[in-house]
Amino acid sequence: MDFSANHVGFVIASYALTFLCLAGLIIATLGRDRKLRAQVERLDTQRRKPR
Amino acid sequence: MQFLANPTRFLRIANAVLPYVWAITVALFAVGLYGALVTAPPDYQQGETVRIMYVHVPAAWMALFVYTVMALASAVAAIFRHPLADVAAKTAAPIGAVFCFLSLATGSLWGKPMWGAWWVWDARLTSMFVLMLLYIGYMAIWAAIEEPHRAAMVARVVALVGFINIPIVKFSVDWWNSLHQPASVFRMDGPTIAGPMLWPLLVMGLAYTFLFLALHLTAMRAEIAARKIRQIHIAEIGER
Amino acid sequence: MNLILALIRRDLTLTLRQGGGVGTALGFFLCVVVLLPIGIGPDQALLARIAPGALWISLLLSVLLSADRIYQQDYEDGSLDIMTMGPVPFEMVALAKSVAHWLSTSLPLAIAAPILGFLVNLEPEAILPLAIAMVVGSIALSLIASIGAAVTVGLRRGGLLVSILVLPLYVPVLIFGLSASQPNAAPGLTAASLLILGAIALVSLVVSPLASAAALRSYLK
Amino acid sequence: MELSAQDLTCERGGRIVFRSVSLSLKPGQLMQLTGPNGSGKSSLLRLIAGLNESQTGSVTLAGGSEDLSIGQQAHYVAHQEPVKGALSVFENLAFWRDFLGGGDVDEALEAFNLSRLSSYPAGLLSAGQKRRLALARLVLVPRVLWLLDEPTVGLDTASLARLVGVMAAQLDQGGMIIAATHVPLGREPDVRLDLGGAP
Repeated sequence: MDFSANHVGFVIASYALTFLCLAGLIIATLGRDRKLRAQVERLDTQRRKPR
Repeated sequence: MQFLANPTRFLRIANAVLPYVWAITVALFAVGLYGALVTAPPDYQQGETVRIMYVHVPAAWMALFVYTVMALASAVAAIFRHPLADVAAKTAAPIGAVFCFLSLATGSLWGKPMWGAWWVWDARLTSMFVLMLLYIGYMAIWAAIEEPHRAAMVARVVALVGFINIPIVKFSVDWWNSLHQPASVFRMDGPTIAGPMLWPLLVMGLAYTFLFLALHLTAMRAEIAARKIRQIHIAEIGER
Repeated sequence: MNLILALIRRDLTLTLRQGGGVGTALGFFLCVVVLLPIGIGPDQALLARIAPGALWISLLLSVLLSADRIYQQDYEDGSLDIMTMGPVPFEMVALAKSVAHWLSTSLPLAIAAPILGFLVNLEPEAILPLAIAMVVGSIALSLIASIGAAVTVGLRRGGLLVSILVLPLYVPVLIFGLSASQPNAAPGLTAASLLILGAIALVSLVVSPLASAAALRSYLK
Repeated sequence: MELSAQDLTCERGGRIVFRSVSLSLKPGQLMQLTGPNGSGKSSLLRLIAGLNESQTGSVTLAGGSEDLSIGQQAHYVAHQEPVKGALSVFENLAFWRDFLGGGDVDEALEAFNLSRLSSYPAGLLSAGQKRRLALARLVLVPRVLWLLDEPTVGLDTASLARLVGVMAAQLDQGGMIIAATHVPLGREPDVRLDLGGAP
């Protein structure tokens, strides 16, 4: 990849934007998954122990 | 189809498979990016900007692929009354929408050096734009209807109707485009490509597909947990 | 005063939590924007010429069609009845709900529209004047939409009727909004149109609560 | 302090619902409003609450505060439940506290045994629970006059007992209640008004 070619800024921008969007999506998905499963864990243990 | 029906079996499989899927995704991306940025030669016409193709084309493929997955899941949900299929369709939509947005954004970034404008109503970009609206409509239906069961039934119809319309929109936009613009000299996926330029594209396509698989399984796991929480809340409220 | 803030805050949380309020208005706006080049053709020069007008009309329609959300829900579940029995005149309730609709729908759109202008090839230097004019205009748009929503709140299929009632009132907003967003018009023209647009907004700030409250009371009878 | 109305007439959709109705209610008194469906019970309550106007006669709250209308000194609980599903039980009442001016949400929730549900989205509540949430508004903001339209609908025995208790407290503190209902309210009404007879 020759970084001095013209319009190379657009290539970098495309890859940067792709990285940002995909990273954001991964973090959001994993975050929601961890949060909700932890909540289910907490609710299950809460309900199983005798009130 | 009954095999995947109950969530617990699905969760067991998902938990087992996910680490490997993530590993494959990372490996594919490494190879793909290396191929796209290093080994692939610059295009004699467009120079380095052709490398945008390696993030644009897979995103476009995935935008269409994910909507197909949503339509299939909705069909399965409608025919076999599969609650898990609805979950699959609902969780796939945001991921598909991000791929669709990426294909539009990278398409625009690719178009600027080529056409001098950030956005041109080229046939491919216009169809992709309409697909984006289909995604927004589908997600809006889920957001608008509170009760999950009714929302699921309505969303199935929206996904299937949307899916039937994709080829119709594609055909009419291509016809409309040829009406207004002479066949655009510039083809979005580059002149017929082969060899060192082609394999990185296929690898990147695979990488995107595995990324979708990993994200989709994770998102479904989260949605199953969310629904379980809602049930627990309803049960707790019902007790008094 | 904190009663008004409480009402605005509640309406905003309701819009955000329920049905992605801003998302649907933005989705509608994008739909209108995509129809234009398909109808008119993708010719860049032509699109550039009509861009400000097209964006204004898209904004106007988006605000109009999200208007029935202002009172519909509170009318159906009886909240409006109780709101007439609050310590503050009912006109203030109507004003608070219009402000909530403005903040949740019209303002975000008025800011997003110029940014999305590149879809219809809006020249970069036209973005700022258009944004300023749209923000001022959106106040009038929301307040007038509130009248339309109040007048049709009890009707079964009020949607179409609200358009016929409200669109004529939008004509002055569109005319002065457009002339306020021309970047290279005669120097005095843009400023003057912006002032008149502001005046329209102020007039509707007074008229809208009165008219909306009166219309709503008649439906509560 | 006395609520009095003379010669009220209510017309709805061209039909005379009731004519020349008069009533008077003193602090600490419970009025029971009865009559067949469509005899204008709701219309009368809405008329007193200021939502409706009478063609003839007038309604006055002698001794009430001068600058507030009757509606601003009254609670009106109708068939619909002004409960927003997307907000939590607590948020629903907190809004009414801010809007109607003050009051303790937890105490109101406790009065109708809803404290345990305070953080749940109201959309998950059953009809009976939503009913209790609507009634909790009575305890939340103290107002002299209560206008209740079929308050016992959807309540189980435990909740009914709570409602009767809350009403008794209101009457003991010199409040006035008009209840349109056929269900006994735990005490003999001081005043009865039957709209059945009206043409």
